[in-house]
Amino acid sequence: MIDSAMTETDIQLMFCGSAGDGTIAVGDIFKRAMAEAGFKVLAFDIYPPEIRGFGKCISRVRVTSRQAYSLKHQSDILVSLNDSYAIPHVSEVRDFGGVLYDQAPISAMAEGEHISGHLQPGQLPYGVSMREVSDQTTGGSKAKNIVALGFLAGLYDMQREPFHQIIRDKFKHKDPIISESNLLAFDTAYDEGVSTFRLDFIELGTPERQDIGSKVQMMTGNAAVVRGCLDAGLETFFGYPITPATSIMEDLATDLPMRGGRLLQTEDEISAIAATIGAGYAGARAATATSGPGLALMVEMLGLGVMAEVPSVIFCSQRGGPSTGMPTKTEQSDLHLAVFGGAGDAQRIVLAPTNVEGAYKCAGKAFEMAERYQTPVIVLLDLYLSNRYETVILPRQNPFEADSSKKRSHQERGVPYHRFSFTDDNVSPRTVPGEEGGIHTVTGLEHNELGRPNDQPDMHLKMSEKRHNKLLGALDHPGITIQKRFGDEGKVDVGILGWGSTFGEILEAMLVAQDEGISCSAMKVVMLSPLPLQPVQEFFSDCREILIPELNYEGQFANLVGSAISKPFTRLNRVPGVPMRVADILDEIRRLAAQVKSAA
Amino acid sequence: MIDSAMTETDIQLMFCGSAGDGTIAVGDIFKRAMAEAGFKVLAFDIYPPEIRGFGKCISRVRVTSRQAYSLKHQSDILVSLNDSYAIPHVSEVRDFGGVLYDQAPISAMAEGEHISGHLQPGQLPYGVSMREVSDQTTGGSKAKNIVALGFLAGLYDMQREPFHQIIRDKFKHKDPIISESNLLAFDTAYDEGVSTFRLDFIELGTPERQDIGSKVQMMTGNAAVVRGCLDAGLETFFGYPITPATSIMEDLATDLPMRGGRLLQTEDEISAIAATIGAGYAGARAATATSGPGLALMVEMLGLGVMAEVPSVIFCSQRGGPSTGMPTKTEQSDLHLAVFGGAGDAQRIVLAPTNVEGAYKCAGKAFEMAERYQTPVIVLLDLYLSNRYETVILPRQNPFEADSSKKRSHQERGVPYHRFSFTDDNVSPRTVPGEEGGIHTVTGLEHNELGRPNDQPDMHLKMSEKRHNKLLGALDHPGITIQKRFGDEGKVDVGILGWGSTFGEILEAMLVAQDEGISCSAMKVVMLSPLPLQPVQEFFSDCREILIPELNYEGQFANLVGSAISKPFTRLNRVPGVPMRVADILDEIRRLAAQVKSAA
Amino acid sequence: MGNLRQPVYLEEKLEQVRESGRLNIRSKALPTWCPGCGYFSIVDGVTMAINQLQINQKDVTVVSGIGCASRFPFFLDTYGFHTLHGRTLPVATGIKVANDDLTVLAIGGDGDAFAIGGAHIPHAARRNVDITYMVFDNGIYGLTKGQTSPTSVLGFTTSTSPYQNQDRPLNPLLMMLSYDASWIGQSYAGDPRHLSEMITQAIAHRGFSYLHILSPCVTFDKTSKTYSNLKAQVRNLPDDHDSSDRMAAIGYSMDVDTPPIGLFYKESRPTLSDKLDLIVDKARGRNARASG
Amino acid sequence: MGNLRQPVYLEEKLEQVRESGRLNIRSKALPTWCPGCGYFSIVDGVTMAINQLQINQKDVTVVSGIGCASRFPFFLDTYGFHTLHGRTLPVATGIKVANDDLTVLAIGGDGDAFAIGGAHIPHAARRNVDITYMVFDNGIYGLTKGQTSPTSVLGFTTSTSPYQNQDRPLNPLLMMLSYDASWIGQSYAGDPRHLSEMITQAIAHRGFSYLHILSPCVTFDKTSKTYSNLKAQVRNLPDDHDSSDRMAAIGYSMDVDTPPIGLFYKESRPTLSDKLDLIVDKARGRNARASG
Ligand SMILES: Cc1ncc(C[n+]2csc(CCOP(=O)(O)OP(=O)(O)O)c2C)c(N)n1
Ligand SMILES: Cc1ncc(C[n+]2csc(CCOP(=O)(O)OP(=O)(O)O)c2C)c(N)n1
Ligand code: SF4
Ligand code: SF4
Ligand SMILES: [Mg+2]
Ligand SMILES: [Mg+2]
Repeated sequence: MIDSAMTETDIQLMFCGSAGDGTIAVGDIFKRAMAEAGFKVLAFDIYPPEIRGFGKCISRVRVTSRQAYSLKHQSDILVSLNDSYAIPHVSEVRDFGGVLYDQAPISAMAEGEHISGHLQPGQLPYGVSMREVSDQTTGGSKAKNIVALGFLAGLYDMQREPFHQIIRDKFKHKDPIISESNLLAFDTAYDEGVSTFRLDFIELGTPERQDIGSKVQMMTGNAAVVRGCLDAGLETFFGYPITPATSIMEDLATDLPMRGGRLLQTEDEISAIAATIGAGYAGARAATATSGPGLALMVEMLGLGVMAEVPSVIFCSQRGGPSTGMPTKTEQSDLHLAVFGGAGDAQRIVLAPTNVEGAYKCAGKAFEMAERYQTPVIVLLDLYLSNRYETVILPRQNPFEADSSKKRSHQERGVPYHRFSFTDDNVSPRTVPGEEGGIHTVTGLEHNELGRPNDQPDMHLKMSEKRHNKLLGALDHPGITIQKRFGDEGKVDVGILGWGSTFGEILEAMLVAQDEGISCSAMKVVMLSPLPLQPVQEFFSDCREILIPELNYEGQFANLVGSAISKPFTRLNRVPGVPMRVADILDEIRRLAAQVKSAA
Repeated sequence: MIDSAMTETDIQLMFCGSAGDGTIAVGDIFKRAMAEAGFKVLAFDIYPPEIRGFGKCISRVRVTSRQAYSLKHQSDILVSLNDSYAIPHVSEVRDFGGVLYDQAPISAMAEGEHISGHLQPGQLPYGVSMREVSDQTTGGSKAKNIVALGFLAGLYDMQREPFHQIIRDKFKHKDPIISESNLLAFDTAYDEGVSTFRLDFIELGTPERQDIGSKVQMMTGNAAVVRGCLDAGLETFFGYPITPATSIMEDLATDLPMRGGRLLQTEDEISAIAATIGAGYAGARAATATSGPGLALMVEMLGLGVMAEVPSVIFCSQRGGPSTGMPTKTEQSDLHLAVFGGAGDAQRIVLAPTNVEGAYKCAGKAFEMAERYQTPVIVLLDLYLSNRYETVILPRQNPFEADSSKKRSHQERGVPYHRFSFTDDNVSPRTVPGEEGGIHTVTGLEHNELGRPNDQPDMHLKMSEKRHNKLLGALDHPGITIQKRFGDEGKVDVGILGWGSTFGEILEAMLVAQDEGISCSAMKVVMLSPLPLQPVQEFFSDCREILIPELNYEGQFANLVGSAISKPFTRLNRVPGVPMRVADILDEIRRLAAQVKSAA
Repeated sequence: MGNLRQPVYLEEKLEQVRESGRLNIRSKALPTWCPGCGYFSIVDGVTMAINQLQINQKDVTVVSGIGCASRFPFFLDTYGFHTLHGRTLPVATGIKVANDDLTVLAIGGDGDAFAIGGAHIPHAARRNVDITYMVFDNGIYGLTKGQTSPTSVLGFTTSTSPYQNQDRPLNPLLMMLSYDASWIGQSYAGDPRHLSEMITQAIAHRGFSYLHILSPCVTFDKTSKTYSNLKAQVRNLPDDHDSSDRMAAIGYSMDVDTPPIGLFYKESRPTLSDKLDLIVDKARGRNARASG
Repeated sequence: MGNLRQPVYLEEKLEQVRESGRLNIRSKALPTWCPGCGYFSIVDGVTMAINQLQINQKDVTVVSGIGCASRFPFFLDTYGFHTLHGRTLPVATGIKVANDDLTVLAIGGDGDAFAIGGAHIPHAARRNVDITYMVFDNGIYGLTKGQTSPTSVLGFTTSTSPYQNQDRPLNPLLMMLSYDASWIGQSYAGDPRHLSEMITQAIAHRGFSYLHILSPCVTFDKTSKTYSNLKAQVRNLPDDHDSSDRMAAIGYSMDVDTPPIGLFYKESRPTLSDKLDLIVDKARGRNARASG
């Protein structure tokens, strides 16, 4: 790192304070400034539980020159805006990392309450006159966070301009004096920072050149979903608020009508999915978004979507479960529900992106697939992916098909119209209300090709086959990665199979393991239903040991894999409510690698 | 069979006609008379789809001296009450079996419409003057079914008395003249039957002596559930009508209040399970009953039951799916939903009885388990089990514990009361509202031992472990068979692993295979969640080949087994909407046995 | 095939009505209802209304839940969606939001509407979704063979109320008035002319129309809402009833013993689609301002 | 720890009310509500009512859904069940059916009640389940940070109605009247005395009591149902209002601009438990007849 001509950047900051300290806000200014400066950013905030209060906020921002896949467990710098909250996190600062805190917070602070007494040997204390400078420049203590930021920017010789711009933007709807005084606070602290001793262990390099021609954007997983929906031509959205999916609806509430689309906040999740399916039946691109408890309410209606072969797209951002669970914590435990939730044999398509860019891709492709295969498509996100920021490069050309449905002309369809005709690819040409010569009735009852109720053994068998087999087509759907292998090729000692947001941590762990000389490789599975069985089987054949790490207790993805593949593998399950530790995965990789070696 | 001194009975009758022909009614009289006479009876009716109409009804009754496990695919005698409906079923009559029909139905019947022209060589035609005798004796054609019955009873020298008794009983609320004229119709036909030639291939033996001292009862699976509920001291029931579960609520609506219990027909299934859980929280034994679509609506609330550790019992009688599916057809396809339906890691207990007696046992034990392990317990039935009649011997002593809950005295509990205290068996002593010193609040949020919301990593992990591990206790719950192996002991060539009502067909197939000299053995698994892993694993070790037959498309039980056991096995999936054919299972057993032999 | 006489009769009846010319929008499917069920005349009423309003069949979508009533879409030759028990309205709302040009009829039984579907009605009504919601009220669960429903009368004996129903029935008309439905009427299956006239008006109304149709279940109710009982009870709303007078409508709705039939209430206000269009306008306006 | 000053203040307030003697049933848990939230005075009202009625804490069970309002059970030292969003009433019904001796309070927000929970209210009301249902109406979704609710006023701007809410709000009081609730009242968080008086009456009523409580969300609503707006709008029901006069109550319920507070309607009729007891009697009687 220090050897390379152009310094490679990899630095992680952590802001910690109470909800009132502007903790999330300052993290936000910082990550935007870094993205503006051309760095890659990956950021994730932790809020207090839903209800308003005085809980702890943490904003973590990782700034890199090359794409990072996850947050690091250890940050380089901790900025404390509230010592009592920040003290437990001192241990998460790396050796020779820095801790910024308010030099003279309030006179009454008792012994042991100040963070400076809690630093570990090797950690660098930076006492900043946060309150003081804030008072002097703005006449109050509210700008403490800006002071901390200014100091930091000065300390690392960052360009002032992006910061100025973003601060100005932030206050643009307020009295100009607020903006000015905050800029003053920033600059004052900046100068203090510049003149402060800096240890070279932490260094901000030069960002990579932006020669891709398109502006790099920084957005959350949920924002990427919104973009994906809009680019795919979403026409109607029906939703009911629930953490951590709410912001999808909130953003669409503003953006969708701008494009002539329609959004309705329904009375509950059952109506949300029902209306989505109604709109899908009527031929519109329609979607809803929810989390586990809402998905649980939707499964009866999803079954109707399966049986009546109506397209619909459901975004489900997972949080800690079961039940109301941990609304502001992340988990990957709604997979069972997404894949198996429904009476009868009710298979549907389930996709799970692994990062923000993937969220955009899956969101858009979900509409194509729903339409093409005439089925509900569930896109599984989780709080970590929904809320985390990443710099992403979105294609300049809209990558999504405007209409993917299988249609036939009136003549080709024949009379009477057989809505559920058996075809080679098991997909029947579909008409929508208003279309001439395509009149039909769909139903949740088993039915014949015309759509009339029919419960005879042969018909039920043929229709069951149709409903299941048509989904196999999705495994070859163009323009989307169904699964992908990374790392060493060919036969390896350890293979890590992963899904969803945890795949970032898996990749990071794999990279370290490779550096350590372990022969290993990781495969992400984006389509969880139907499973891309063949590639997974091949991966099993190629890997001496297989590890499946996921953020749930029961090993839900492992269960899916196990039910399809009769070979042993190792499960790694964690339920901390926060992203998995790269170190935990790495430990397992090492253990399995050692096992392979000792067996050899 | 013909050799044995006391003739062993195994004869199956099939009545077929339209809904207006009294098809189901005559089957009912027949099976009751047979049970009364001391035979074992297994019977299953097939109705037209839910809506009233003129659909086909079939009533099949198997009469045996020793316990039978399933209906035979081929009947010995077919009684046609409507030829156009019965003709397609002629092929289901065995060689040298008999077909009874109306000799002179109506004058206008066209060529080919009469069943007599459709008999296969070797099948014996019995033209009975159904309409004629009915007209003569009752002055109308409504008693055609009774005429057919009388003829049959005469043909096989059955005792008249049980028939008379049941016919009298049937008409007891009507004008006595109806009863008398029907008896006359019966007797007239009886005499005709006695004087008719009978082939010796079909013979009714002497029933076994009833020396067990307790009256043998004939009941359906749903009736057995009701009995189990009442014997277990059910106090409150909340339900919403749905085929094929409705009769559980209907019977309880009459019987539960007689014992001082309370039943409420709720506005939907969500309220049914919510009220059940409310009553469970308040300390009552509470249950609900539904089918797949209703269970789909319940899963959010089930998750609350899991999280808040509240007892509840849910009977789910499966029908054809997905969605509204095939309401009057049987299927085993709600297993995925029962085991995995719910957001988060929401494991619960799932039981599936394999026969009517098991339905009684599981029903009662479900209450013990729900209370003991503080969890929802789902009892999975299916239309075939819910509606089929079997002669069963219920224990004379109530086999169920009146109170299975883990309680502690006020002192032992300590102050403040820790509702979710960590204990050796992971079950915390529970109090209910009204109890002194036990005040607490339960929630669907993750919580600490006191029940207060808490989403810290350690707490979530410990509580997840508690919720999952406590259920393992159920695998040793006293007085219920969790799994059981039948057939050859030790190492065998073919093992058949089964669940639910299909296990009857599995047993029959296994018995035939054994007779054919195939080394085989069958294991029924009654507890599907948590799975009795060790016995299943041992079974896998003992069997060269394993076959899992089930009435669903996706192999839902096979998926469960596969996710827990990394060994190959064979799936046998059928979705005819009617019970699986014994012959289909047998074919697979033979194929696998041959495979083992050829590999050896 | 003597036993099949009745269905043949129905087929014949179907042919008859077809021949009459006005019923070409009946599908070829044979209604699976019991002979004598009140629902037959509602099919007639709907087909007559559609004919009268000269709506193209391809532009009609009939949405239903589950129940005998909800079998309706199969018997019309229009687009149809036989959905789930209780979910008629949200599905119909989705269809209308997706395509304003469709004439959407939503149909359900009393159980489908007021038991399992109860959460959705207030919202479809207050949003003024431009659909016609017809509830066939037989005061019983027909399809599942005779259980108590939320409109079963006090004292009614059913398989789930063997000791008589003890709960007061709901008052759907009053509820609709409290939900701000913009068109509220009542009719009954025994008066096909009135029925088709009301259905025509209901469909013609721009906004959420609620038509309550009293209809006997001849199979599972021999005592309560029978043809003869209904005939004796039902009366016309007085001619001078002012359908814009909500309080008067509320008063009439409370007369459950001699249920008045006719138009209770009617009000003209923006439909959901009007409002969604307005939002699009606002969004584009705002957008223009922001970028302009 | 200057930044934590406010919660400390709440702790202190808790001590104060404890010391006042009347509030020993407040639990030791610190309400997680925003300072100034209307819900604080409702806790006071409930504790005062329970004290006044001299109900033993162990015999009180507080059931709630999900939302800021629904956090309520955690802040009382009684039995409590914090259930699911919208499922307050069926769970409360189950508890009451299981144990008649309990005083059951059901609590939810306007979203919990009238959006996701809407299917359950008519049935709890018509069955006359003997519980007290209190809906805290702030016209917004508080816990999920400020979305439109079914009682949000026309024109209100929220995160899900960035172009202003276009749908008429529901009228909960009128709905309750149409559902035949046997006790219906309204109060508001700005008048603690009135509140505790109404809560006391509601609990004392034998049957289903519905108390609508107007309560500001100080965090997400700065313009609509604020303290000052409510204060200006709210008025007392006239003294001469006869609470057995349903039509009069309906009239007052329609006055949404100047919402009247007080007892709207009250009627005495058998509770669900009474009816279930009657069924047991009938069953046993019939049984006795059959076997005797
Ligand atoms: C979720 C669900 N619950 C229950 C049922 C069973 N079910 C079908 S129709 C029906 C009630 C029908 O009554 P109603 O709505 O009054 O219609 P009717 O048959 O009287 O016309 C019920 C309970 C179902 N199909 N789905
Ligand atoms: C099934 C389900 N859907 C959505 C949510 C998210 N959610 C929690 S509270 C709430 C609304 C709260 O509003 P309200 O009932 O008015 O209560 P308030 O917070 O305003 O007191 C929502 C949508 C949830 N917890 N469960
Ligand atoms: S059961 Fe009743 S409602 Fe259903 S079709 Fe027959 S008569 Fe009509
Ligand atoms: S968000 Fe609103 S309703 Fe919730 S606690 Fe804060 S002020 Fe009260
Ligand atoms: Mg009905
Ligand atoms: Mg609210």
